Amino acid sequence: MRGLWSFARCVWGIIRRPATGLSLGFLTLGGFAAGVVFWGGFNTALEYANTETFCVSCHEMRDNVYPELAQTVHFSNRSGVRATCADCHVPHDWTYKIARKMQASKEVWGALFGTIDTREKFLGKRRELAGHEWARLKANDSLECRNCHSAVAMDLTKQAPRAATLHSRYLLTGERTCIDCHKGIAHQLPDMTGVPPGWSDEQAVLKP
Amino acid sequence: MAVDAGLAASGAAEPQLGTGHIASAVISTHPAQANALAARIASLPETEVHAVVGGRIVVVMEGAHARALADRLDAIAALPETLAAAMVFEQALEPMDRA
Amino acid sequence: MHPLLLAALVLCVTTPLHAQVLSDTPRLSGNTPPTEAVKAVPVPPMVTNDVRQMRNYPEQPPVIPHAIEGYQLTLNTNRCLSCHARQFTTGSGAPMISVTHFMDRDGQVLTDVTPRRYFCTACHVPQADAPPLVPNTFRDSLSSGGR
Amino acid sequence: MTLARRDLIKAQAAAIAAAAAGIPLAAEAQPVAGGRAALEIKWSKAPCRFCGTGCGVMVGVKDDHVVATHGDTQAEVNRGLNCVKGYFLSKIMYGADRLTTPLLRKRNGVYAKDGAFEPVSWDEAFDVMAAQVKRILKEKGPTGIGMFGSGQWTIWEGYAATKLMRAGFRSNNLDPNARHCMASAAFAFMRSFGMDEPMGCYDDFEQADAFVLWGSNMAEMHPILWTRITDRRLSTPDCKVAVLSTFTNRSSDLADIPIVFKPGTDLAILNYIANHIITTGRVNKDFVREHTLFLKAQTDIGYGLRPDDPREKRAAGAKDPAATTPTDFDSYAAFVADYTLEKVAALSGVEASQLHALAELYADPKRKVVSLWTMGFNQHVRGVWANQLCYNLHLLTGKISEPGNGPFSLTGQPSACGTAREVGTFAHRLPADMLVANPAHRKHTEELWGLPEGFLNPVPGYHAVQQDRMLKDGKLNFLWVQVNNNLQAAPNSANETWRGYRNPDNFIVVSDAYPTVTAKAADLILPSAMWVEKEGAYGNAERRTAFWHQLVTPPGEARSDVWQVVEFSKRFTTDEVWPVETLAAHPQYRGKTLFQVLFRNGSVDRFPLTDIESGYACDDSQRFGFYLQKGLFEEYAAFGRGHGHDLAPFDTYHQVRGLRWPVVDGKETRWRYREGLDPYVKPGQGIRFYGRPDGRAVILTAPYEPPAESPDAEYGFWLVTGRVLEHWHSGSMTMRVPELYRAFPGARVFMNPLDARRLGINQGAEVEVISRRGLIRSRIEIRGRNRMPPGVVFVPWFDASQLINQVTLDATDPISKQTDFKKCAVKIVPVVA
Repeated sequence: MRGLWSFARCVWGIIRRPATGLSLGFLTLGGFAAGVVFWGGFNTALEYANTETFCVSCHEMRDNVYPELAQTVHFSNRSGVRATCADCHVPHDWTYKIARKMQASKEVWGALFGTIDTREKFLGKRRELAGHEWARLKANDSLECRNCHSAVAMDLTKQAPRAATLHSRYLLTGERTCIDCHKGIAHQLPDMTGVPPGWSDEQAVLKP
Repeated sequence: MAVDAGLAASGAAEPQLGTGHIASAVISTHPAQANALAARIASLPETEVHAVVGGRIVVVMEGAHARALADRLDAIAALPETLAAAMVFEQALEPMDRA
Repeated sequence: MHPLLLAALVLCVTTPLHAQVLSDTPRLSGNTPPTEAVKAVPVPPMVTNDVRQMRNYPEQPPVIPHAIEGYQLTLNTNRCLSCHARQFTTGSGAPMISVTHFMDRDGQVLTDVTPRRYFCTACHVPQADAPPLVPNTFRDSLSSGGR
Repeated sequence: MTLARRDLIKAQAAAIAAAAAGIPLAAEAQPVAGGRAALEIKWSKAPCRFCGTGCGVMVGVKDDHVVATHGDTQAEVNRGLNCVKGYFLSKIMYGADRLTTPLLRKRNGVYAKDGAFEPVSWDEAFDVMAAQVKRILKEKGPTGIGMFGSGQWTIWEGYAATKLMRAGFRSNNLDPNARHCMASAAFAFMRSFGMDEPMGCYDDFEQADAFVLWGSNMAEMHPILWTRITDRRLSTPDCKVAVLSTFTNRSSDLADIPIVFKPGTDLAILNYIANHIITTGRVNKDFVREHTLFLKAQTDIGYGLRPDDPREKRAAGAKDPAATTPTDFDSYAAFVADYTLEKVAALSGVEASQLHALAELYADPKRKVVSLWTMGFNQHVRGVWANQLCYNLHLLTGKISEPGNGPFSLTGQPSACGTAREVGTFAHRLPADMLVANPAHRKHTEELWGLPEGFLNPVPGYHAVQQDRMLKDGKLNFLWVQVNNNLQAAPNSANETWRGYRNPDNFIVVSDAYPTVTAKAADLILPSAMWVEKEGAYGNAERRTAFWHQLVTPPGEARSDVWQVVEFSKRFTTDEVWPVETLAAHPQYRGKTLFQVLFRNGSVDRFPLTDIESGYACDDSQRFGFYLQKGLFEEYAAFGRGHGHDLAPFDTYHQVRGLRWPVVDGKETRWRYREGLDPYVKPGQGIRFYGRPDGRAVILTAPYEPPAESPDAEYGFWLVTGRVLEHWHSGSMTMRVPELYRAFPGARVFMNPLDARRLGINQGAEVEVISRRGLIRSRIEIRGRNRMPPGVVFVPWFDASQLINQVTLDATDPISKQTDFKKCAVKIVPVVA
């Protein structure tokens, strides 16, 4: 540990010292080249961080939420179109994506420092964690759902009468958004006391 | 008082062809107002009073669909004498039963 | 030939004479010989047409005419009640739970569904879109007699 | 149809609303399918035909046909509720393929093993059957014939059968299918308490603060008891539910502590909890000192496989698996000290915090805890140990024999307790917990049965799995199977059961209501009356004996099992089947039929037909000319009265919704072994486990030992078999009820979705489930009610087109001889279409 620290100090020392023997051109071009390498690496890393493999590489995800997803229609279904972790939990738009990534680092923090490192602790935090996701999806009008499920493209004749009625009443009118009704479609739900269904007159008050 | 006694007291019209649901409900009211309320309920279309005991009234309703029955129950619940109205049993008829 | 093998072979080729045993419904009474593996028929789709089915008598629990796959019914949440509970039926359009479900073990009427009825699927089940394996000659009280 | 039908539906609707509002109705019995129609329906009580819960139902009959059933509001067990099977009971008797006449395999007009089934008269059926029995008795003696009965037999059916086999033919080769179901629990109760069946009762469910389910999925298998636990959990602050299973199931959905453990490691978890109780100083020392003793089990006891199996040859303790040696508390404490939290967490695959939370439920002296189990414990190669290790926890803490505290073994069949255990239809047992091998018990039985002294066969007979092995080996040549579907239920059935039944040396008779796979494998099929087509009695899991009347006429020539047994006894005389020396010493038995000796004996035939409650038929008694059921019951009840098994008078049971024995001075007993609650505990004794002479219960020292077969590189999955809510056992009744069939149309292989993905198997794909013994084809289910951990698959056994027991292993608990249906190794291979 101490060795690592002295190494870091040494590197920092080199970086912070102004260049003395290098041309401006080298610095500019070199900086550009380094930028390309870093940017590419960043994006590649970012894309890797969006894969299922990455998500389940930590046991909190592998043991808790991933097995639950595996038993739902978002994992296997009639046509084989499937959603994986990032499809629902990572915004496709770049700015939002970066913002979400920064949020996600909180979960990594949680993993590293043991806030949810056992099943028991995870279940204890589940209402709070789910609440964050509901609030986010509510705020962006269920954007990640709508990346695949477009309201205007729904064929009501292909839906069960009950679903068609409810979609006409609440979704197509814009009165409600997907997440209002479709909670817990890919994971087990936390204690839902006080969380009314989307078709209820009272709307859930969710802390963002 | 037995249930049967109410059958004759029905104020309902003969059931029409095409109606598809039968439901029963229990209405609560003050015992003193029970008979008056029962008479008002019995005057509703496709609605029969089957029994009045104390402050409780057993009502049987018919209708084309479940929503019509729910609406009628809401109407009964909105009557001033009604304290509470609760649906107890509801059954959709087979097409053959509708004949 | 081994007598056992012979017996099995004969069993394969002879057709039982009696109609009762003849009406061979392997799904129900098995193959002959039962040691033979047969193709597993595909799991039939469930009925999801939302059409309520006639009951044979009033206390028969209504079957579920819609999909319940993935519906969570746990200590945390009850997906059935989120549509069928009294306070949600206006929004969901689902049939309301009857007040018989409000009565507790001691016959007291509660303001909401009694905890002992919490697990709806103990009595209410969805239905596959499949014909019965054999006809059932049950008659309900309304069709019994005078026929 | 007509308006009349609409009116009747309206009358029903009104009646049910009136009932909900508590408005009294004029109609008799219970106000359900009421109004004018109710007056035409005759309502009578009966226990449910399915599981061991013993719910009460009201049965509505019109024109000799059951037209409706519903939960009996007066029945203490269920108070008006039924599960989905119970609500559809009305249809179980009306499958269109009911058997209505005896069917015999014939060729050219005579019986032939390889013939085809032809309808015959009862006379011809019994003639052929009797001739076979007489031939085999002559050739092989009493061990050549056997009977396989059931925990679904009514009490008198089991009693008549045990009398015919033991006292008529001197054969102890009588065993019930309850051997597959709760033999381990029965043995464990006898070993720990000297007396069978739970000390507590269902009233515990309203009193406990914690429920621990050990390998029991009550949400599906005992749904009505689950409603009572759900009620308690949801309406009581701080009530906790722990569910232990090898996969996540519907019961886990209510669990505060849902535990999924590696198959077989429950033994280690039980010892860890004992260790936890001891190391945290929560042993109830007074209780342990006054009321318990310590015994150490024989270890390395094998797996009840055929003796030539290498696993049996290796097992050092297999010769005397039931042996125990005395030990003491300190040695016991030292023994369980090995089962540390870390070690057991690693072995069982359960998170340590969960194990600790579970252990605290038992250890916390303020918490009342009920342990519940069924097949997870009982169908276990160490099933007796598992049961006893669970008693250990209750005995160490003194949490036993009082309201809200106790170990409770559930049963799967409606009369597993009443008929299999209490009547004593096991190969080693006699009525009222007595044993075949005990000379005093035989002597007592001989006296009550009016038999010559020393007449009864002292050697226990073949148990269920042994019967099939002996049939295959040609040592057992006649088997009469009643009220069960053993070819579907028995383990390793393609290699053992099927070959035994079709062995040309053997004659197999199957009595059933429907053409099951077992019936079709028989040589003679006898059509049986079922449930309310006969008068009956069942005993449920909480010692409750419940009666019902015959309510409708059985179809065609179908007859009850008790009629079949008693009528068959007329075909034999003592001179034909009893030893010459017995008859020489006791000439008064000469020339009599077995019917005369066993049933027309001045005891069974002492009640006249006029004793039958008016308004009810009893076809069986009418045929014999005396009240057969009452006579059999009263003779049987004499075994238990005054011995802690007291039953009420026959007629009482027709009036009440069951009573829990011992019934002393007209009062039932809810909790046994405790003063003030149990009339057999004398004032001042406090607690006394009077089943054992020293009045003490046993705390058993027994280790974790691995299962008989575990997954390996080739057979990579654990196979667990079991049931689903909608189908009961082999599905012969429930698969014929359209609503129940459609609710779960066919078995499938529940599998972990990631396992399926890894093997490239799609949801719904056809697969072969293959073991070293056989294979079936089925379909993959990665969703739904059973959520499997990696490496474990579950297949229900109700589907006759997918006989999963061709795949299972015939390993048994060496003590109880109950099969382990929960642990064997299989591979799953996709079928290429």
